[in-house]
Amino acid sequence: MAIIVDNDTRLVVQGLTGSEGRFHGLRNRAYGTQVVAGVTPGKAGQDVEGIPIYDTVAQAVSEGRANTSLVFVPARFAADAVYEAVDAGVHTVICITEHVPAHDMLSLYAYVRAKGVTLVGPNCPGVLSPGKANVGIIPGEVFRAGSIGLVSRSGTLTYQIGHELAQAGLGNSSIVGIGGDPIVGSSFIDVLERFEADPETEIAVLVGEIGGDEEEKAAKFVAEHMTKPVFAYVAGFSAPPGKTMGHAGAIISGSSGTAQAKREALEAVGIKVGTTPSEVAALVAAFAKGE
Amino acid sequence: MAIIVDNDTRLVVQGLTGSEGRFHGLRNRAYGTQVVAGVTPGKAGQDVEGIPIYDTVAQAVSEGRANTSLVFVPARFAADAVYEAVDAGVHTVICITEHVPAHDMLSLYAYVRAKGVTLVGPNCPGVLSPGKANVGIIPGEVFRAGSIGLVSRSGTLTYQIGHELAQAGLGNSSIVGIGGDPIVGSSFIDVLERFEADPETEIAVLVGEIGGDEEEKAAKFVAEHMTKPVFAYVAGFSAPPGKTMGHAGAIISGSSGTAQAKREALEAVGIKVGTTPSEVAALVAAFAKGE
Amino acid sequence: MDLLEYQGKQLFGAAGIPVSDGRVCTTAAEARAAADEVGYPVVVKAQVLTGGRGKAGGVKLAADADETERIAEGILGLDINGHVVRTLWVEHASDIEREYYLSVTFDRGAKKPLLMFTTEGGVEIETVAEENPDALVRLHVDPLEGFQPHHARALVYGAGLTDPSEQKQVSAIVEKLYRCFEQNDAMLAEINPLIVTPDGLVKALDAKVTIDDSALGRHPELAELRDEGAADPLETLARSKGVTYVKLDGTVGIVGNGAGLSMSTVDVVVVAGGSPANFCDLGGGASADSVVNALEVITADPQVGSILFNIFGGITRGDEVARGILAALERIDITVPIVVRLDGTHAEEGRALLAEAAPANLYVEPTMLDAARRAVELAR
Amino acid sequence: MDLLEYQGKQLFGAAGIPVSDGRVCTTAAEARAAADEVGYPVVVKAQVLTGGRGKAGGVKLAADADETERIAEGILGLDINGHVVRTLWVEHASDIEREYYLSVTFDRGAKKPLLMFTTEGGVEIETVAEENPDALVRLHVDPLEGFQPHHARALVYGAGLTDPSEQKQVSAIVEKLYRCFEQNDAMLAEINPLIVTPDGLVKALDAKVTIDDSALGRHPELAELRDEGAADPLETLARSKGVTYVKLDGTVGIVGNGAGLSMSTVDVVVVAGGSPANFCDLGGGASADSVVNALEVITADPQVGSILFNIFGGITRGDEVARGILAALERIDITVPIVVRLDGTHAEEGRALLAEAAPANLYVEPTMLDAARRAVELAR
Repeated sequence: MAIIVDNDTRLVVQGLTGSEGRFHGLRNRAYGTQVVAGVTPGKAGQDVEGIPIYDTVAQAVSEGRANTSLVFVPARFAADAVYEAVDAGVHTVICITEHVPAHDMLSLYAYVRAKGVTLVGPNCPGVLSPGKANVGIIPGEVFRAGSIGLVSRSGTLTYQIGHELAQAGLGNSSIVGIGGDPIVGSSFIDVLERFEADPETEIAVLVGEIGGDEEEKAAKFVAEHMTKPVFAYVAGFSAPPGKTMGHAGAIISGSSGTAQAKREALEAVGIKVGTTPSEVAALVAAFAKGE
Repeated sequence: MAIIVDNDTRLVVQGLTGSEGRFHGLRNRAYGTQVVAGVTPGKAGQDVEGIPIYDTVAQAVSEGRANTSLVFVPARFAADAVYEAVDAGVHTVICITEHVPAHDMLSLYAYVRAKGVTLVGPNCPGVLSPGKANVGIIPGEVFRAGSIGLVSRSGTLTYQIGHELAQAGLGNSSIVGIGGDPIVGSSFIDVLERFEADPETEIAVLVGEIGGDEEEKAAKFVAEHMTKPVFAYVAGFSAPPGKTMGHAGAIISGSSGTAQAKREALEAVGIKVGTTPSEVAALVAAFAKGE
Repeated sequence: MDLLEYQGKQLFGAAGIPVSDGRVCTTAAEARAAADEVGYPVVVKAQVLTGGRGKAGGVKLAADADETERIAEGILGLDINGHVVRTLWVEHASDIEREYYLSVTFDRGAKKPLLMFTTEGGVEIETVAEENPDALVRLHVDPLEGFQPHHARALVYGAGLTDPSEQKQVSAIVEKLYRCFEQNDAMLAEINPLIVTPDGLVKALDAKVTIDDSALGRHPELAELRDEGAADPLETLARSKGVTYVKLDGTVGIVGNGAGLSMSTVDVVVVAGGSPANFCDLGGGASADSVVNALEVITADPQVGSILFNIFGGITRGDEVARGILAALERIDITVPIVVRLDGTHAEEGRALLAEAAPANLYVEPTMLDAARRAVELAR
Repeated sequence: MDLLEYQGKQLFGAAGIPVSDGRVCTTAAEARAAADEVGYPVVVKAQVLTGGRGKAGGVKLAADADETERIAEGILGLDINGHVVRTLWVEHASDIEREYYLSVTFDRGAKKPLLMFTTEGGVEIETVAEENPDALVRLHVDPLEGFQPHHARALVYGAGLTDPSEQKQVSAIVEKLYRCFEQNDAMLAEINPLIVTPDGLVKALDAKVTIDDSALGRHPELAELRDEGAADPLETLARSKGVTYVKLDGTVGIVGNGAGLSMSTVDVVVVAGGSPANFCDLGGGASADSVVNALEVITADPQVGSILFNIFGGITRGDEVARGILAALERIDITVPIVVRLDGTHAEEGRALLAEAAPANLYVEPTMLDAARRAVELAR
């Protein structure tokens, strides 16, 4: 099974003819993902190393039978691209683009939810189900297939932890980078709910960071709805209060939102929290190998 | 049972302190409807013959346990009033107000549907379930309780037909005036679907008029989904083509939308169509009394 | 409310949609002056709210000033499907390389705006829809989403437009037309034809815009245009009195409350062997004054031989209607007989008022059909 | 991006929200002239992006010109929580009858804008929320619905505002504040306090507005305000180079890719016994040039004793980072040692490039923790 992307994923890449879209789209195909189409308005009839380009996502769906879209278009076109994908009938949209205005996301999120479509991102690294499909910019080679579900607000931190798990001989069912923007299509809870339901996932690892209260909410969800063991890591223990660190997802709001507050909320419901990426990997490895 | 309004209806009237709101709100209560609250911003604490007034629908819901709203506010405030009622958590909104701009209804309709709320109107006479509840401006005294479901785009025409049925000794389960505006909250099909499911309704009567293609769609729905017998009347056989007759619901668009075309579409699926209100009442009476 | 071509083009121009330079004229001399300003050749177009202007001789090319004046004279006063031409639009004539069709309409069934575009222009859009449905791209805009640039792309690429400059121009026009539709509370905004000139410029050669009557309150500048397009003096009178009135050709004047019942009354008069003189809807919650107004309008039609009131009270109260009829009989000199049928809210009170006053030429009947028969009989 | 009070008030004023007449000043003489213009008494307010201005002596009343000048001199140059006052706002002082609180914020959890209003103003809003939660009306606006007048009514009536004139004024301000929030892509628009004067006028006495950095592209006029509020010269340099940089107090310069990994690197340096000199995030898809820029900014800090690169490639490619480091070593005189840890996309190529060039003061480590330990050691 795995979650969100798998062997049934038929991917259209919006912005496949751009440099990033091409680089990562082809890497996704090289990984084994079925990349069935690209969309660039005005370039229908062309191809990118054999992947046909269409003018619209609707054509990619009707002619290429795409069911999932990967969005690589520039920020000012990103909301339009997601709307287009949703209206074209894909069931999943993964949006890598960063700097999508938060107010655009307000309306878009509400619309996507009303339509029952799964959105991951924006400003996220994508979703990788090792051995099945890689959709986005996650470096597939650092992850092994296995039974650990990984969900993270931070892209590179996810690779770091996946890498440490792989070095400990462990693998992942799916790795989901939800993105760190103020509004993202899938929250920790949305993804944890899927891990709980996924027969291939046995353990979940949550990778959070300072700012907001998503980790606190996830802790509550885990306590109330999850039977599978959950581990966590939170970045930003040494962040000075009140400083913005890189993106809106990392604004500390008052006393809440600190790494320490998140750690406490997670530990309060029995989730073990590592102090460094290595430590959380070690905790998971110890558990997976029977303590 | 009956549909949309019944003994469980707990009504809040938005605009109860206005002259129309007061007149019809009190008539609805006199009919036996549970009118639990009125809403007029700035008039909380007052009452209309014992019906408490609140500033907001939310208060009417929390304090008066209202579950249905009747909207009598002027056109330029009507969309806001419906949004307020929906957000306050009522399950049904019946909007009598006419001249609500069609573009306001576009957004409002989509929102109301997304929230799963039943909207009847705008520009409609309301819903009457004889012997149970009367919500709106339908003169309750002309209808008897019985097993005929009546749905109509036209208010006064509905009374006419209900009156003729009553004179023939027949009664109604519910009478629903859906309104004649370009966009209304409940269509013929929405109401016919409820009549089909309502154990108290044995026969349905559809009262249409020229313009649009709602009657044609209803004919298709009846053919495909209804087991109960349906009769119909269509107004406007003598209307000259291309003339607007009173409201936007009655614009003839091209060759389709004429009363004749509608009659043919209805008869094509076996629905008997009366030429005058009296004739349709006579057809129904003959059928109800065993031909 | 339907707008005349030039009114629609003014909205288009304000929305940034390319239109030709033109002037509104009401005399041949004005047309000549206008043509001098916009430059020859010009096209002189009758401004009437009906189709088939071209076939009726209402649209003509003129190469110079004299020809413009002569043509304008010929078109002014022309009767096109019952609409007398009083206004002309004179614009610089465009060279046409290709003709497209673009519109946004209010799809009542889907409850969403509908965009339609085809490169198969220059013919009736219904013909394209029937004979070559794939060439007509139809696309709804979800109100929860609003217009997005991808909607324009779907039209442009879906219709097979290949020239990049045209793709860009048409996409921009689609978005502007949609905004124009939205901001003006239009029920229809149609460009037929949308042309491409030999220089590759895309522009609107005609404009058909219908505004939602219910929204005119928030568009006072559009509401002012209303009477310019009105054809019948009686209908203009009716509008000034706030009465919904449509002139027909018969002898039985009809007043109903609600469009459905009023229409049904027209039908029943025909069934009873009569011919309706008009359709008149008091609407909901009519006051005595609006009844007086309606009677003023109806009695202004010399063809009317009798008047039939068919009232089934709901929000309208029977006593109010009765008071209105009695007030009108006092204030206006009404010679034709009035037949009244009252039911519903406060009908008994109304009937009592009428019975008490008992004017000579007033007949009260118990049913719609009886009342129609009586009115038909009295109209003879 | 946080706006200074006066910038927020300018947005409020443009949105039609009543604010006092005031002037921006940077010298005591300007303050004196401004006070003469707006009329006495005036209030002189330090313009800094930090709370607690009042307690720190950054907000003072002045009754005449001399007092204004003296107070302005005292406030200019004041250090308030590390922010040096360079700008003042001088406005006509308002008489205050009552203090309310009104805001619109971006509720990330609910994914909806959140309106908050209370008549219990003049204290910390957190205190009201804790001690008297019923007095603080909280209301989300559904993005599919948009702002509607009933939202304002819910706040006004919910908070128990009884005076009809105040109800009307506050309702209008709620709608205007929401439009201001929406149109300026704000993450927060707060009026604390919203005051009522003895004459019954409602106005905004302070303004706290945060703009979404991702939306600055469509608000060039707001983007221009950014540097006016910047405190640290290094951060200003960083911004001009397009580098996300936060100055800290330690000795180990840190460069990561992605906010999470960069933050984690800061944490790990602390765990390894060191003290981070900064947080620097290359973001996604960094080019060699942006690596050079980052190194320019970091080496401009004299406290830096070593630099730690912690890169896990995704959209960022390891070879690009390696090229950037090598280019920087050629172009800039870097005396401190650089420790590099590269993994992920094109990491091997990157490591190969570094190994080939083999600069003297560059150390490549296999893991994050090893690299942090080495950098901490070298910084001593």
